[in-house]
Amino acid sequence: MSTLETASEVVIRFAGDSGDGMQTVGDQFTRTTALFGNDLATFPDYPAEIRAPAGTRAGVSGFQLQFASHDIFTPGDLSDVLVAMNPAALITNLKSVKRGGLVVVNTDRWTSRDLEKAGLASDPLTDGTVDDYHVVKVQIGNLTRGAVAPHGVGAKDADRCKNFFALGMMYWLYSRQMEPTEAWVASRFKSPYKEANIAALQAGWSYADTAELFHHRIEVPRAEDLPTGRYRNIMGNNAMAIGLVAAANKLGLPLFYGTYPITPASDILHHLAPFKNYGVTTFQAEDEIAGICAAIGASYGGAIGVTGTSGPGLALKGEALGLAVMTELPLVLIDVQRAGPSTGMPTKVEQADLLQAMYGRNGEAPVPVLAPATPSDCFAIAVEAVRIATTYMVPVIVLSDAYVANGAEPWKLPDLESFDLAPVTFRTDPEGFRAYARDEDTLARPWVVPGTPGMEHRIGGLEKENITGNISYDPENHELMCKLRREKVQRVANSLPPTTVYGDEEGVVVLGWGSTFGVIRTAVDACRADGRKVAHVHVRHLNPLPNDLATILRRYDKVLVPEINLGQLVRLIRAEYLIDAIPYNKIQGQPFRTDEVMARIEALFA
Amino acid sequence: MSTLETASEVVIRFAGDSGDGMQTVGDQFTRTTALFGNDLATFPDYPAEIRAPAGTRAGVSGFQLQFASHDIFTPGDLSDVLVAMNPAALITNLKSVKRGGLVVVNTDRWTSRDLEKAGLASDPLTDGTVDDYHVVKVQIGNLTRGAVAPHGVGAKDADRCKNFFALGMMYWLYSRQMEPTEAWVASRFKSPYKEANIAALQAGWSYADTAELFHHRIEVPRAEDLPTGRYRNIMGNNAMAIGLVAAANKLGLPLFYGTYPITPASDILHHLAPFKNYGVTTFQAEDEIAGICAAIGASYGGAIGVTGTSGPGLALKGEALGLAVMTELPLVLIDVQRAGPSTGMPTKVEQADLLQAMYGRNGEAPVPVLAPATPSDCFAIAVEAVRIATTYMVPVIVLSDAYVANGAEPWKLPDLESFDLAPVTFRTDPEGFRAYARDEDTLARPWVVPGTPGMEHRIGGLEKENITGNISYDPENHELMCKLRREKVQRVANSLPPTTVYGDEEGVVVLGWGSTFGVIRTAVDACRADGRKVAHVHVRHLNPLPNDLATILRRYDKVLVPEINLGQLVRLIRAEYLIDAIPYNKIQGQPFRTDEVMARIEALFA
Amino acid sequence: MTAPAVPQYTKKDFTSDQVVRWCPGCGDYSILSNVQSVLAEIGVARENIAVISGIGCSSRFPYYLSTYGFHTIHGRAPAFATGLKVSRPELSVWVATGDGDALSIGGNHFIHLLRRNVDLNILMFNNRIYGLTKGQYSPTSEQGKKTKSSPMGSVDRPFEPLSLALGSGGTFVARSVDVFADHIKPVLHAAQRHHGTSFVEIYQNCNIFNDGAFEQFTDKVAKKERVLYLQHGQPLVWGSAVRRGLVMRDMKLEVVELGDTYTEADCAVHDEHNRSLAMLLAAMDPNAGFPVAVGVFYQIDAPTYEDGVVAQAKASIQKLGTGDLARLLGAGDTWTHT
Amino acid sequence: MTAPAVPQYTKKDFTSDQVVRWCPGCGDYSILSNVQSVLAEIGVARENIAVISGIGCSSRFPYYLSTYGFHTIHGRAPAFATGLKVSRPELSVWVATGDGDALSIGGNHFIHLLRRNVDLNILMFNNRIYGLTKGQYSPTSEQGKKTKSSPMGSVDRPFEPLSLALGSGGTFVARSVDVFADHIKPVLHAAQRHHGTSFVEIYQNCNIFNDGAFEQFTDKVAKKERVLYLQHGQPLVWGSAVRRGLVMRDMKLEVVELGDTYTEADCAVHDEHNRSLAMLLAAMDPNAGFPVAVGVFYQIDAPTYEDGVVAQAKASIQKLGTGDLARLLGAGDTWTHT
Ligand SMILES: Cc1ncc(C[n+]2csc(CCOP(=O)(O)OP(=O)(O)O)c2C)c(N)n1
Ligand SMILES: Cc1ncc(C[n+]2csc(CCOP(=O)(O)OP(=O)(O)O)c2C)c(N)n1
Ligand code: SF4
Ligand code: SF4
Ligand SMILES: [Mg+2]
Ligand SMILES: [Mg+2]
Repeated sequence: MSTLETASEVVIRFAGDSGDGMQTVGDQFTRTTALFGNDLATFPDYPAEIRAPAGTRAGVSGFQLQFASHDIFTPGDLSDVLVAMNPAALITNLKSVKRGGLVVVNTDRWTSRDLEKAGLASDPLTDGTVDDYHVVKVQIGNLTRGAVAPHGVGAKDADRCKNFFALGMMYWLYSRQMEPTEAWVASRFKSPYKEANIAALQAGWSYADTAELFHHRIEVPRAEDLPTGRYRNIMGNNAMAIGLVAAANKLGLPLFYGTYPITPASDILHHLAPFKNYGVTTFQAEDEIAGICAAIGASYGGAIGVTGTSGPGLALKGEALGLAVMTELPLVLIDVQRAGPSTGMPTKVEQADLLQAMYGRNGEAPVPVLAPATPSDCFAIAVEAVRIATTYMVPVIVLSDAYVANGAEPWKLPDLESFDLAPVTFRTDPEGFRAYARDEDTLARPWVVPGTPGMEHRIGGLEKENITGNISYDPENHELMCKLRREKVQRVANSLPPTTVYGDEEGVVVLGWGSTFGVIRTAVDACRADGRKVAHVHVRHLNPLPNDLATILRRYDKVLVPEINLGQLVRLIRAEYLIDAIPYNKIQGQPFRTDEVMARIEALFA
Repeated sequence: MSTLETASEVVIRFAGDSGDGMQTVGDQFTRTTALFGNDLATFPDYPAEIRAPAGTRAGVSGFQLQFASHDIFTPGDLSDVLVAMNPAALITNLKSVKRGGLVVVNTDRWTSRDLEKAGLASDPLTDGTVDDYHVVKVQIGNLTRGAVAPHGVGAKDADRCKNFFALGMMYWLYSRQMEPTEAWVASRFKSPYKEANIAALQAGWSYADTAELFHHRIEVPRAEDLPTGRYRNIMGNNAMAIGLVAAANKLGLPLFYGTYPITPASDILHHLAPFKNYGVTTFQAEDEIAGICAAIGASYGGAIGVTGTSGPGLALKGEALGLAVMTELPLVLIDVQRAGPSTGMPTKVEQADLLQAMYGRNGEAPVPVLAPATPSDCFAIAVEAVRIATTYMVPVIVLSDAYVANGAEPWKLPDLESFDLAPVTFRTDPEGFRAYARDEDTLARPWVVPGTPGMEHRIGGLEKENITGNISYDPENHELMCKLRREKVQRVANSLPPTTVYGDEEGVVVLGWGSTFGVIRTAVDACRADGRKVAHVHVRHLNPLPNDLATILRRYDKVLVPEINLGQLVRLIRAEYLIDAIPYNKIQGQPFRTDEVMARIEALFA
Repeated sequence: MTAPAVPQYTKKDFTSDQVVRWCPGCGDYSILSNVQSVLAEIGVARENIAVISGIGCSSRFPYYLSTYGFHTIHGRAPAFATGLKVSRPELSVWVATGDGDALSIGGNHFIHLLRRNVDLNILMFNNRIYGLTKGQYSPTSEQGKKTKSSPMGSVDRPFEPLSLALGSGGTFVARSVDVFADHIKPVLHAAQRHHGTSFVEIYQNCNIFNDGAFEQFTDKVAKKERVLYLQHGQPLVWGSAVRRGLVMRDMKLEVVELGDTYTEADCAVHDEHNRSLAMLLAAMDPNAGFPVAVGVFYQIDAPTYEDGVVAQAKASIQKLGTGDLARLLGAGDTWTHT
Repeated sequence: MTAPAVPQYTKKDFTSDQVVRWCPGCGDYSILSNVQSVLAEIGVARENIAVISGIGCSSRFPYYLSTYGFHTIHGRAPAFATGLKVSRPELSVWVATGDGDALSIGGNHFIHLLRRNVDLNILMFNNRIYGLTKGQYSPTSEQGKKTKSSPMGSVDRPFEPLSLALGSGGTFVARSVDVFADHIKPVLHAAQRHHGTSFVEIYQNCNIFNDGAFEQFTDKVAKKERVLYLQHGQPLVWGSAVRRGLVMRDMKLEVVELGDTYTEADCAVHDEHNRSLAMLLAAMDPNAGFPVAVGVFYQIDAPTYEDGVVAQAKASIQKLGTGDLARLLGAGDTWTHT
């Protein structure tokens, strides 16, 4: 009999054809694990094609998950176990398995034709490729067919259940409960597929149990160090959607989301579309330009206009964004970054739109720029974006990315009171009304919506005279307005909390932004554990940068800026503060690995 | 009788209603003066409206010209003489006249209604406004009507000739010849308007002569220090058009110009459209996006694709530009910058698209960026842009601006041999052909055009495998390609001549780009004449910056970067070199004045 | 809820304080004057009217009206207007645009607006030229048009704007002319009454860059002899000195002279609800002897986009109750960590 | 100049070495196979064919053909193709696009291409869904379509792509269906022969996100009973078990059963040159008993854009001589400084 062991964290990876349902079982494992009370982080990694040719390397879809009995920040670098549904999945994922790790392969898909489709000249199971791993061969397909046969499901449909068989094995191995998944299957599938999938799941479990496939069973106790409270598991795009709705509801404003589908931003639309009873209107526009223009039109009408897209779409929205800057209307623009340039690698992660967000418009057209650190942080960032947009009457750009958008983690439900927003008031008093009069603190102009009697006025993209809002070609006024628009954005910094410095007060500071938060934090922890003096500063506000940032960075000998691009924040830091910040770049459509960041930090001490 | 004096330079300014023909007489004065052999520079300054309401300040159209018996670089700060056709023209232009300068006013347009339209409560001719000037009152309208009456031209049409009357007076004052203008009028107008305009011109001259309006007549001898050769007077947009045609012709390539009209870039289209016999195709597209896409399509087919626009249009072209980066096709994109953001002040000058040109696309998508220094430099810059685009197989952005585009200066016709370009060869040999194989020096991939047998291949916006050009999601390949695309642009720097340093070897260096060349050079000369150690470095290549720039800048105590924006090149310099370059910004839709730049330089010595 | 009484307006109430900046003699003036009159008559409170425009001479329109106004960017007015109308269905939304703004750069938003049938009114001032950028040919310029950008004549075939609108699924398609003072107002009223997207093409003379473009049927005589005033249910006849009519043959229109051979009874009858007829009327070539038709070409009832959106929101609230924040946050599986 | 002989191709000569990456069962496969056959037959050398696409499942098309191919950006293929064709008129240029690519983001370039009548062929794979982005409704999805982005059903009215093409001034407008193996090839040949922009809508089944969208007339029986195969000069009749026809009444089409009351002779006759008829055929609602028409709806001769451009270039050279650099630089007034 296999022994029961305890681990403090485990990384597991499913890989198979796009049609093999790997994302589904990944999600199920995530759910079950979250409900159990582990901390976790996920990383789905799938191809751009809907269904790339079966069996090929291009068609492989993967899902990685780290879960732990303590606080974790990333889905892990290398996995403890890989489930590979075919040779292509094995060969493309093996390098992300720990040496000595467990590899479960579905040998039903191991014909010479399968090897050929995967572009393999020899069988990796016999040619030495897997020598360093602990390989467990299972005829997953065959066994599944047997398990579901009693439910009267044909061979083709039976084959569709094999992901649940694999999941069952993993549930056994990691001592997970099957009930949440059984309930989910029951609610999602009709008979006989419902029964068949459940049977497959249970068969996988039993097979692992009785065939004594694994030397030991592993238990990862629930994470006790998490703050108490109610949790749910959440993906970034979903958190973003909920954050927008929550912020709009708090302000009592309707939410208008104008967008055009694009990977990996479309899910925000999919999440928002059902929230009609929350005062949410989603508008699937004819293109990205119409999406932002409609959102500005809605903001003009008194809704909070939001538009979402990915890199190429942001490029298209530049002109209209400039109009929002000029007309000083609130707007939130979410860019879920993906690997570019051009169409690039649409499902892969990158942080290369920062400078586009800063400068991708004609003329001097500054806007606040924010970025979420983790999937659940998307909620808070969405609320913050709405706050800034409505308080300062400015368009705000949020830079999410494919990694944060599709990743998941447990999220402690925020206290409903914890994100109170200053209420928005439309100006309705015609007495002394001037369209471009300014609030002393924020420099915001009044928000006056059509329908308000006695305040009819005209706005537009031509330069405006300060205070009156009349068209003006006056030279001094133009300079004044350019500076006011910049100053307005700059003043956002006054409303930010002091920057958190994590770690040491001296030595090396690692400065990050966006989705690299987790890996940098993990690497910094590891380096500190090795006795290095290292700190981590993470900025969620890229424009304006926090007021205290320069002072903080100057305390350290070296400033390292890891980014998934060729060096963008580092340019801003250097230009702004003349600090010799050191770029550290990886631009491979993949997140950093902890060991990579650690090595780079260590090198600074050499 | 008035005396004849000699001046080494004169600044003259015409101002009137948009419909008063001020640009026409400005052009004529320019032409005559150029033909005479003065050096000169012009600055047309007109409203965005086609015909703003007659008599209002918004409707005033101005034209300033400096001409000299020596080399000059700007149209001058303050004018020696102003011709003001109505009260609005007087009041809006008076501040640009030298104290004590001559102001010729058309008193026919001086009714209380005229004053009211100009928003004047009292008459500036009597209320002290013009006390510091030498005012000459002429009933230009009346006199013109009298002069043209014999030609049977009605009152309304007669009024249209009054600009030529004004011109005639100025010709007399500055001892210009009337023949070139008479010939021009004869070739442009039909009878009786031909005769009427000529009569008005001559009447203006005679009136000035006989009425002894002016104390002295002024002569500005021809500029003897200009290099010998054949000259013509040229505006920036025209020089740009000719440069493109010349470069394409030299390379033996057809030129395809895909564009959508926009101020102040439309004239490039207007200049290119007639050049059909030079192998030029102009395509007036449905929008800016179609303009660039069609140009890329033409480049793909083996033409040199060019697209032109102004700021808002550049914002729209970002996505397609990224495709040109990814597919490594040659393209020239001309942005004639105007004041932004958004619609801004469409006819006014600004340099605020530099960072947009650098970063206004998704992903890491670097492109070479160039900027002409003067109207005639547009020719050389166009040739240089075509050279870089075809040599390195990259899209190139040229940043012109409203000032350089509409300004004029004498241009020494270049020696046809002086701008020889390395010939372009389309690859036609299928043997060993790989779509993304690279030239060792330039990293350029081969240019293979449809129609070439045996080399059929596919390109597109998804990430490409280096060498083969196949679609690739390989992580290392993506990083390699991002770096190769950057390196390719970087290598352009190796082909540049050493940077010219003008002036002193120590002290303050003033670093400029684009159309501020003239005013900076003039200011630097003036400061040096005052005994200051000052140098002027002008960069025509903004990306990549010249290899020797950092070394040069580091030689100086202070680096001052004047720009017509809120500080853009200065950010690049600071980020790139960590030099504490000092921004000096004016963003008023107007060029710098020499005294402003001088004062700023002087302040650095305080 | 009873709507507050709307004041009795006069045209002056819709005149803004901005100086009008069109060239003297521009056709836009007369359009402006007519629109001001119409707005005073439609019974909508001034503050509930919003006029959205793009860029062009025509797009300066909002500045001269005392309503809410938004002068946006080139070609995109339909998209801004859609966002506004969908989130504020109670407003009366108007789009002022030009042939370049609507049909060149804005073509996509234009056809999608018509397809969606958002309840707003598009007034497209067609001067067959780009006015603001000083006279390039536009997508409605006749082939062979010589301009700065087409010195040998334009090569492009022009759009028939009404055909394009019909092909896009437009539910109200009409035409009038800047100088047809008596005609333009009823057409605008009809557009305003129509529930759905109303597209009105207004021929407009640009006396600076395309003077006389419509003169062949707008001058005093031609107006009487060459213009067909469409009236639903009425025969397609026109002319005063010579009376002519359109007869239908093989699904094509033919011009006949009325008299002995043909009478009004032989002529086709205008049917606002027949799209094919509307297409034929829109395609008539004045250079081939056809008249220029003005009036309402086509009009059908169809659900509007914003009504659909509002209905779904209501249904959703009915089914799920008004959104509750606690429920929003706590949706899906949750667990409690103690 | 005699053109070099074009090799005798087979379909295989047009198959590229790239692995096809559509879902198993996708309708795109059959379209690909038909296009490969047609390209082998048109008598154009392989190197002289260029296929331009936008983004979408459908837009992966060029990768699978052994011709020149350019997979551009979303919606813009018509613009790239125009630039290519105008500068290289001797090439055979094809655009492969989807309903989203062509009609949503690309709508403006689409209508302008049709208006200009550039001589190229647009193949639009209409699966009434966004395939590549995983199943949102498209501008051709039926109203009420439930998708991820329209959980309560889409509110938008769909385009009729053929009506839009006709309204835009299209000179060749046709339709076929992915699985109509015998039909699709002749339509593609006709498109290729047409001198001008040929627009072919091809109904295509997306078996992942919109399976069975066309099943009501593509299955074995329905194909015989519900499909009207258009033939110029032939009566508009269809059906095998029951024979039906279209009669014209008041400029509207009506479905009749053939037999005693009506015979073929009563039915309207297809006329490829009649745009009104084409509009009526394009607007037929299959849910109201009408058949689905396939074949060439409309086709007329009109000058192409690139012919106009080439003619002007020739005329210019004839008039001014081939451009000379020295003349270019020294144009206008010059003077010599010695
Ligand atoms: C993005 C962008 N492209 C181009 C322009 C320049 N532009 C302004 S108006 C216009 C055309 C106007 O034509 P039309 O809509 O017919 O208006 P009109 O002036 O004739 O009334 C153009 C090309 C612009 N303002 N913005
Ligand atoms: C600028 C831009 N916006 C959005 C997208 C995302 N996108 C890719 S394909 C597509 C729609 C595809 O639909 P369709 O043209 O019908 O092609 P299909 O996949 O159905 O064949 C979208 C929205 C993109 N690639 N680029
Ligand atoms: S340019 Fe033409 S359209 Fe514009 S204001 Fe003048 S006359 Fe009117
Ligand atoms: S998603 Fe649909 S259209 Fe795309 S390849 Fe799959 S079946 Fe074909
Ligand atoms: Mg116009
Ligand atoms: Mg589709």
